[in-house]
Amino acid sequence: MTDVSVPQTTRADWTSDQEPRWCPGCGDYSVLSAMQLLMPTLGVRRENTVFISGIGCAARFPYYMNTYGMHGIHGRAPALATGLAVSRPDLDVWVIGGDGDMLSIGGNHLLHALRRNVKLKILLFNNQIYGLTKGQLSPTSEVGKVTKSTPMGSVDEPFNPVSVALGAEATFVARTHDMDRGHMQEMFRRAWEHDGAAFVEIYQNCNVFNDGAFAAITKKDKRKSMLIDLEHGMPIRFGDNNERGVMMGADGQLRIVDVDDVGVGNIIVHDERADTPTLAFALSRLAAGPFLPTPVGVYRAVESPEYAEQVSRQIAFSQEISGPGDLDALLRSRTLWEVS
Amino acid sequence: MTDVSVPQTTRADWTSDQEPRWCPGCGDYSVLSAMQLLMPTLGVRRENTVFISGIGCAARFPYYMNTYGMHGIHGRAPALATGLAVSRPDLDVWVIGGDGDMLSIGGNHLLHALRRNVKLKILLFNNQIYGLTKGQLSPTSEVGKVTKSTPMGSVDEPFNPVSVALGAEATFVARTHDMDRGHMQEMFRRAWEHDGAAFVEIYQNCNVFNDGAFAAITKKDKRKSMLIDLEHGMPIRFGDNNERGVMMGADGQLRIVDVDDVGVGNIIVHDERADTPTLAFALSRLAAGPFLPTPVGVYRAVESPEYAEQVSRQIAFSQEISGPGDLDALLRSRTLWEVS
Amino acid sequence: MTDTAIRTSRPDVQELDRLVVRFAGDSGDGMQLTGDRFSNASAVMGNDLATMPDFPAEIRAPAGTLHGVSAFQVQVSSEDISTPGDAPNVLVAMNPAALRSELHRLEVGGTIIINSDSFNERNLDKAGYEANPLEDGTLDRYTAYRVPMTSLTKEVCKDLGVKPRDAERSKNFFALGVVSWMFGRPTAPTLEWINVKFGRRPKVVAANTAAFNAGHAFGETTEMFHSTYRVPAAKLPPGTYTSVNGNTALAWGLLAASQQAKLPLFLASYPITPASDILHELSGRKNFGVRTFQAEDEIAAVCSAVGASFGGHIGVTTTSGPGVALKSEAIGLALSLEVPLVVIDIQRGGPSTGLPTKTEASDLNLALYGRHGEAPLPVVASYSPTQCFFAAIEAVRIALKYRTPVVLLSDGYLGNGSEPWRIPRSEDLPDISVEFATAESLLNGSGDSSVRPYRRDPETLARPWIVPGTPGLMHRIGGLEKEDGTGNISYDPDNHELMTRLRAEKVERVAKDIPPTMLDSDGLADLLMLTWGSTWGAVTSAVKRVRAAGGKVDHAHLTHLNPLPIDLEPILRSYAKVYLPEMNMGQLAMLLRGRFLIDVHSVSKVQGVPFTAGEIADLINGALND
Amino acid sequence: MTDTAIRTSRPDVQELDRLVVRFAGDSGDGMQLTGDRFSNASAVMGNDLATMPDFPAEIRAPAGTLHGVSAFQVQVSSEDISTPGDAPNVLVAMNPAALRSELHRLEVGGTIIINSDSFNERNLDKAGYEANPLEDGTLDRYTAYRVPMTSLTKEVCKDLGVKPRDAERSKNFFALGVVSWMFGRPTAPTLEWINVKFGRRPKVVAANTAAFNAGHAFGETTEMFHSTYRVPAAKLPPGTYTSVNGNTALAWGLLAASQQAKLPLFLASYPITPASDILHELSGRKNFGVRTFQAEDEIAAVCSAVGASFGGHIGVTTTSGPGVALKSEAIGLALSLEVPLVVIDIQRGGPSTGLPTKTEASDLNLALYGRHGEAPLPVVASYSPTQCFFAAIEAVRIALKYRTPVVLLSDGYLGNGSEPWRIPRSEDLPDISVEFATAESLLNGSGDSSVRPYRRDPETLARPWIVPGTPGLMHRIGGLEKEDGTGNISYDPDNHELMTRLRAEKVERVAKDIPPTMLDSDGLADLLMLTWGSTWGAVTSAVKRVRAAGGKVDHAHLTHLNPLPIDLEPILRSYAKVYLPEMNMGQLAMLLRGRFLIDVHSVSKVQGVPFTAGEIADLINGALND
Ligand SMILES: Cc1ncc(C[n+]2csc(CCOP(=O)(O)OP(=O)(O)O)c2C)c(N)n1
Ligand SMILES: Cc1ncc(C[n+]2csc(CCOP(=O)(O)OP(=O)(O)O)c2C)c(N)n1
Ligand code: SF4
Ligand code: SF4
Ligand SMILES: [Mg+2]
Ligand SMILES: [Mg+2]
Repeated sequence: MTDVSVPQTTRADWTSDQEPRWCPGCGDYSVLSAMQLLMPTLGVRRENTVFISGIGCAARFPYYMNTYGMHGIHGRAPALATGLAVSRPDLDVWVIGGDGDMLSIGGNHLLHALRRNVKLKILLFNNQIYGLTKGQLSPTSEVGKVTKSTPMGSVDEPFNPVSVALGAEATFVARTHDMDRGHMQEMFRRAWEHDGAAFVEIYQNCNVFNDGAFAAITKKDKRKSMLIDLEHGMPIRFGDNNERGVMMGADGQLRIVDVDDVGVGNIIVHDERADTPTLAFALSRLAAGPFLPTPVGVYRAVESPEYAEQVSRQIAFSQEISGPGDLDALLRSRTLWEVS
Repeated sequence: MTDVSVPQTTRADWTSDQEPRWCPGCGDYSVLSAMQLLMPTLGVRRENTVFISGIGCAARFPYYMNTYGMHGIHGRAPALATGLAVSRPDLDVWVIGGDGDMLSIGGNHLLHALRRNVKLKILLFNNQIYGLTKGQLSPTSEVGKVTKSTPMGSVDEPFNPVSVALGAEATFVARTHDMDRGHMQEMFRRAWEHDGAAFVEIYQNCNVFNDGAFAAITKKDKRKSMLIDLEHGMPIRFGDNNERGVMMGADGQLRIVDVDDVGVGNIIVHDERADTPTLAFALSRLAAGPFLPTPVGVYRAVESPEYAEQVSRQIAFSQEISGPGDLDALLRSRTLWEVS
Repeated sequence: MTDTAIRTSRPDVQELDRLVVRFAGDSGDGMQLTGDRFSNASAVMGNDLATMPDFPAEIRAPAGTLHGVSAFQVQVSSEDISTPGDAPNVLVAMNPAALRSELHRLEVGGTIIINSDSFNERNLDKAGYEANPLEDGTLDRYTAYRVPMTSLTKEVCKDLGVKPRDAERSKNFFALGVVSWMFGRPTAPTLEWINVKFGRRPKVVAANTAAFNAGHAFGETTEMFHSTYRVPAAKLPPGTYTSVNGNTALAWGLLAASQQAKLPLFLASYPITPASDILHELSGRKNFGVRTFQAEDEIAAVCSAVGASFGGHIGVTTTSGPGVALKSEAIGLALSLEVPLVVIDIQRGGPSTGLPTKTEASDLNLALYGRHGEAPLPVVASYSPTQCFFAAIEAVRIALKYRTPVVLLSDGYLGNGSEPWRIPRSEDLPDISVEFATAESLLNGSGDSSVRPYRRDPETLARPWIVPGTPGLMHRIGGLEKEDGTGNISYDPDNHELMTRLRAEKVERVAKDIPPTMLDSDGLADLLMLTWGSTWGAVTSAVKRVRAAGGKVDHAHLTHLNPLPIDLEPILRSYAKVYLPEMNMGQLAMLLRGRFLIDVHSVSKVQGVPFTAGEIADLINGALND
Repeated sequence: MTDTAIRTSRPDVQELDRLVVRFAGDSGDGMQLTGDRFSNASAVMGNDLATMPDFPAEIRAPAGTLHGVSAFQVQVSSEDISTPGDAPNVLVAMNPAALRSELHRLEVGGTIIINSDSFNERNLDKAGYEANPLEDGTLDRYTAYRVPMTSLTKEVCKDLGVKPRDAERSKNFFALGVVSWMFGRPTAPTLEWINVKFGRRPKVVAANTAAFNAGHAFGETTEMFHSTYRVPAAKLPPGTYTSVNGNTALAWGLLAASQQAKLPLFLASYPITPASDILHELSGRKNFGVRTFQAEDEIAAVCSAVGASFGGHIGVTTTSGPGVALKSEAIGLALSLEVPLVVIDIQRGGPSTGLPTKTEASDLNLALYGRHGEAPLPVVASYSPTQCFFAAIEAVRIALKYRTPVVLLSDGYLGNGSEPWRIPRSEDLPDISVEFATAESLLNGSGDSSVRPYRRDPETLARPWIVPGTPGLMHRIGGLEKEDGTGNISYDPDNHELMTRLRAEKVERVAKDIPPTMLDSDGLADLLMLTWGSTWGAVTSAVKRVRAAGGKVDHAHLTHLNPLPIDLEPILRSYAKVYLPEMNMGQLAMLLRGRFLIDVHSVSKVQGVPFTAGEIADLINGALND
């Protein structure tokens, strides 16, 4: 995919002239830098790159990238982007949205984009809150959460975005967080490389309305013990000294174990390319929220026919059999008669 | 839940005066009979029972039940029903819809009703086609399907409704089919007993636009070898002589095996009450479509706080602490001053 | 009931100017197909014609029931006509339910051709007849022919090795044979069509052919019929003709627009009656480069069309009323982004799910006003089945040129109705191509190097269409208010007022670029009949009728509802009375009254069926005698 | 620039009729709170007042930037007033950006109170000032006071053990202290409020108290100020007063409606600016039995409200324009089901995402016409913050009594603006309760035992409200067209026409049941100013002003937009000129023109800000001199 004729660029080339309007300290800034710094390394052209978003704090992202961009309407970014990606398979289309944007009002479009495997790089900025509308419950907010709209605490069970994506036949699913630029960039790069719908959940801190939501696992000193780095083909281990691991029980449930107790051989080996998303799903269930050891990295990355490509192929095939469309012939393709 | 004071009823009591308007031979008729015959056995009152549907062939169901009913708009039945169930927890609310109704346009409402665990009995009539609009692709239609809107074959990967529901935190998930009245009734009864959102996928034959979609597994002579009956606490076995079984590999993937090859002890025991839906999800992935051995029965049934009940509880609690709402006091609850 | 005694001489041949036949039977009886074939044979004979299918909402209602009746009406004429006719002259009734539900439409003294085999107790019961209408005097005011179609068809198929149950399915071809003979329709086109259509199933070809021939022969030989009829060829303009319904014509119009704009078409739709057929038709035309996308819902459909337009395709979405309602928010986005978009509404009976298979013209208000904020957009309406072709091109033309969403209104009656069409040549179609902006075209002359995605064309006020992939023109746009020129987010009060007025003015400027009001005037009338949409047909017929009887009445028709043609106001002011019949409660009337303060008189019909020419003629006569 | 030389004598005390103060600072500077406190203290003094918050769309824009400026305007008066005033007399500017973005609003000769500490190079830069406006003559036409608020606040907090960074946050209380002294506002309410509000954080209480007192003392002692001012108490009707904004009043109105209907409230909403606060307010009032449901989107919100109404609750949904657009289809369902539903639209600038934090009145068309098919429903609009309370009760009343969706229009200006409110007593509120049908009430007298869910009340045409759980009345309803009476699905043409007309007539009958047009007439004017919604305020003020100067002008105001009050037409006809200012492009004007063929003159302002009384007064004077 990397095109050698692409001129070298720097972060500045990817930075638009609009000043970001997020709150000082917002995690969105880190994601933006990660992206602006990643772009020059991908060897892509700015004019062939498009960011499409819905509405929300996160959804302002496109304004700050010096690429093509559309700030759409709330929840509809995956649908807007699907139209663009299917009609213009030559473009790199990134989709940006918050947890409200893409899991509440826009949940259905996300699901359908995933199942169709449209070539979109979908970044879900999950801050477990509605930022732009100033602090209501989101579909990823934890039970009991006190927000403006739930002063007595939420009674809604939250979604686990990775589980949702896997339940919807996603071919690429990853999770990262805004405290680790390198990891984010690695996930974005993998998403970009994927030929199909790539879904990346980003744990993103909203320091105004939900500060520290992920601190229990993303703080520097917690990462080793609380983040389970998934690496393809490697036993799933974590802990300050890699002393803990994940094992599949014969009852079909994953367990976190001490490696020494069970032996390395019994630690499950991560297979992001497994045909069925069973293991990936099981991993997504390890932690019900960002306060227990939580897998990050690529859960699933399988090859599957890409949507836009197949649409194009049907067109090509149809032109091959029937010849390119001939309007005059079409208008004459039914019973005809002459009046003279 | 069964109320002994409820007068005895018969199927006729549950049958409305409207003549069903489905095509002769449609699977919807079997579901209707199953329901009308089941109702008298539940010991519930007709006036406390409500069927709410969207639009589609299946969605005409409420007209034929002599209960309260609402034929809503396309895709919105779960949302309409949520409003009713949350405001009227005294009612039994059933939700009816087709695969287009509840997984295409209405997918998001279904997901959110499931995650919230609203006490709804949701029946998805999956015929893998759009019936009412005369034969377009549905989100459960298989890849390659030729329909009115996909004359060259579909390029959309279908949803697996059970996977979708499990990915959305559903607390009760089951699958049944229109060829087995007893099984349907058992699933409906279990759904009715569940205190929360109960999701039942019904494989339903549309003999006009998608005839025989499930024949490979639901025909009488195929059932033993192609349907995997899930029973809680029992090893998952099937086959004409129960000779096959399901085993969990250490790689986190389920496999179908010959029981004799691995020994009964290695066959996985079904646990519908498992805390995490990992095994249930794995089971949902066994067959990618209704042509390989496919589990039917209850995939998952766990207890979890029901939504409407919690909403009511917050109201009661708030009245307990603050006293019942006093409008005059409320109007005077801010800075006051007198003008005389 | 006229006794259908066996006659002993050749029947007379009566010549008719026009003939209205209504085929009615069970949903499974193939009436749509029968009607369609009859129409086709008539077209081939050179008649003008107009058709109106009328089928139930159910897929297949239980056989024999009233709500399962499916009907098809066609008017064939030796003159230029514009409606499928008012009261039918002939009714073909395949079963008791069909007779019961359709008889009231038949003109007094009209002809009924009945499949007498179906009048058994069970079917009479299902249709709710207490007594057999063939025997109790029900048909006294008509000429009724009882033909045992089922048994005769089975009989003739016996030797072909066709099973009786299968043979029975061919009885509609028997009926078609009878009617074809009776009205002197040529048999060749039908026989040929049977061959092509069922070619892969030889038994079916054989059965249908045999049934059709037997029906024809039955008419010829049984001497049951008193008279046969001829409708001479119409004097239509010379050319090559075909027959299409409105939805097909519309789909083809979109393909034509794509060709004439030199841009690929992207059609994103969610199925809905009566619009789905456009999606079906275009899905089968992939060799035209059209991408069809069955979206997960209407919102996704319109949004993906917007995405495609952003990418430089012609983004189109087809739907009916409930879908337009759902698309409101996203249409507003397209309007704010100022990208082309065509939203096609095949209107049906509302509100809510309403009458999905019936026609209505009650979405005009929704098209004009159904968005939050000040959100004006052009609205175009087609008025006849074949004119849907041109209306589609026109809607695309405006959308592309002005970078705006356009709503194109058709309706169920136009969508399903068909008429002969003198096929246009694509070289005669307008060039509607537009330019994408390039770095040179956009930046040159602007004196500054920053991309100004809202720098407007001074004439049309359209902004440049800058498609991703264009080097040097990267920019970001969105639904927040934008500064004119730069497109940057702006909360400035004066800019908002400016942009609001610019968006409105841009739409108004379309008025300079559309044809004048279609006016049919003889210069002497005080009464103007004004129409939009499919009501054109009934009013055209009625005006002819009234004029033929010496009445003075003019007819003006609007193909563009927003903006209105510039000449409309003077036209309206030049009449003492303006009557405006609409299949709604007076939506356009309200608009015109508000705009021009002219006392436009609204005439409403909200019954799921179009106005008939007779109703309109009565209305005109009433107004003239007022 | 007037030199702010130190004066040597006590300042004069000038008496003012009215005073308009505008507080402006960074988003983080607490200007909304400061303004609110100033207003409250004024209210307690007996002034009439009206406020208008004006904050940016960003949550927290980078400090010091122009787009991060947050402002709050309040008019306090010794008379009954209806707007937050036109040009402010006093501007409090906490930083250069605030000065730059707000100065143009100030009346010439007005007073500016500046936090001089913030005028450093960095901030000047961020605000885009090339030179320091405090020094370059920018302020020459005003009376400017430079107060080093930040440093003085830090200073006074030092001894309290408050860290300088935290202390800095209290500088708005310093500003409030200065202004309170300058305008003779009482200090007790503010000090008390600080105690209650921050009670759990003693350091914050201490810092804010110290800052406030220091500011007050600064005014008193530094002798910097030439004059202080007094606005005497207004002659308001006697009673107990409080101050609320429109959204709070609306939420309380819903609670009142629930109490007066003796039915529980079900509020289902999806957050959106500027409507979210209603959801927030009601979420905290669960002891009133209200169920609040934050739905997954607007469609789910309205649908769940419909479901709740079906179940016998008062189903309400609150939103703004984009949400109403999304709810269109489901509102049509409620209309077809004929169940109560209240849809509340706090309008904001459109189209599309538009200007989310700015006000507009451009959703009237959407409310009236934004559904497919013929789908009329009642529309009610509130006109002042506190009147939102009564408008909510009225909307619920109509919805319950006529079993219909009702749209209640408010706007961002009303929603966020506040004014004093003489608190009504709940015993004075109307009883709006209705009956559910029971087997006895519905079946008795009907002579047949079948449930007829569409048997209408002959007076209101409302159908019975039969809630699930009622024995003997099981029935099914839906969005397909229904037979009148039975409610069974019906495709009958005449029934469809009948139902269409019945639904329209039912809405029309509401006209008999609403108050007459609000008319303020002295019987001599030729010019009528007509208003709806929040424009009422500016026109009321302007009419007073013009009359005070001897001009003859009347004012009519509409609280009900559909149906219109019966007396409206004769009123309109009795004036030579009718002017209708709207915060849109003339939506109501178009309706009235179409309905009555009266040349209602539309006056538009689409700038995201309300009309000022001055603009309207100019308009009136222009019209009078025309
Ligand atoms: C149709 C519509 N409904 C509601 C809104 C209001 N709204 C804007 S953003 C948003 C949610 C923001 O939350 P999220 O998507 O999580 O993004 P964040 O701000 O947290 O990044 C809402 C409800 C809108 N703009 N449009
Ligand atoms: C808003 C809206 N869009 C589209 C339709 C048209 N429509 C009615 S039912 C249906 C889908 C039917 O398929 P499914 O839900 O699978 O039900 P089935 O008929 O197969 O039982 C569609 C697209 C509609 N009624 N409303
Ligand atoms: S509100 Fe939260 S998510 Fe939004 S910009 Fe501020 S910190 Fe970021
Ligand atoms: S179309 Fe299919 S699903 Fe619908 S009624 Fe007929 S057989 Fe059943
Ligand atoms: Mg968020
Ligand atoms: Mg289906």
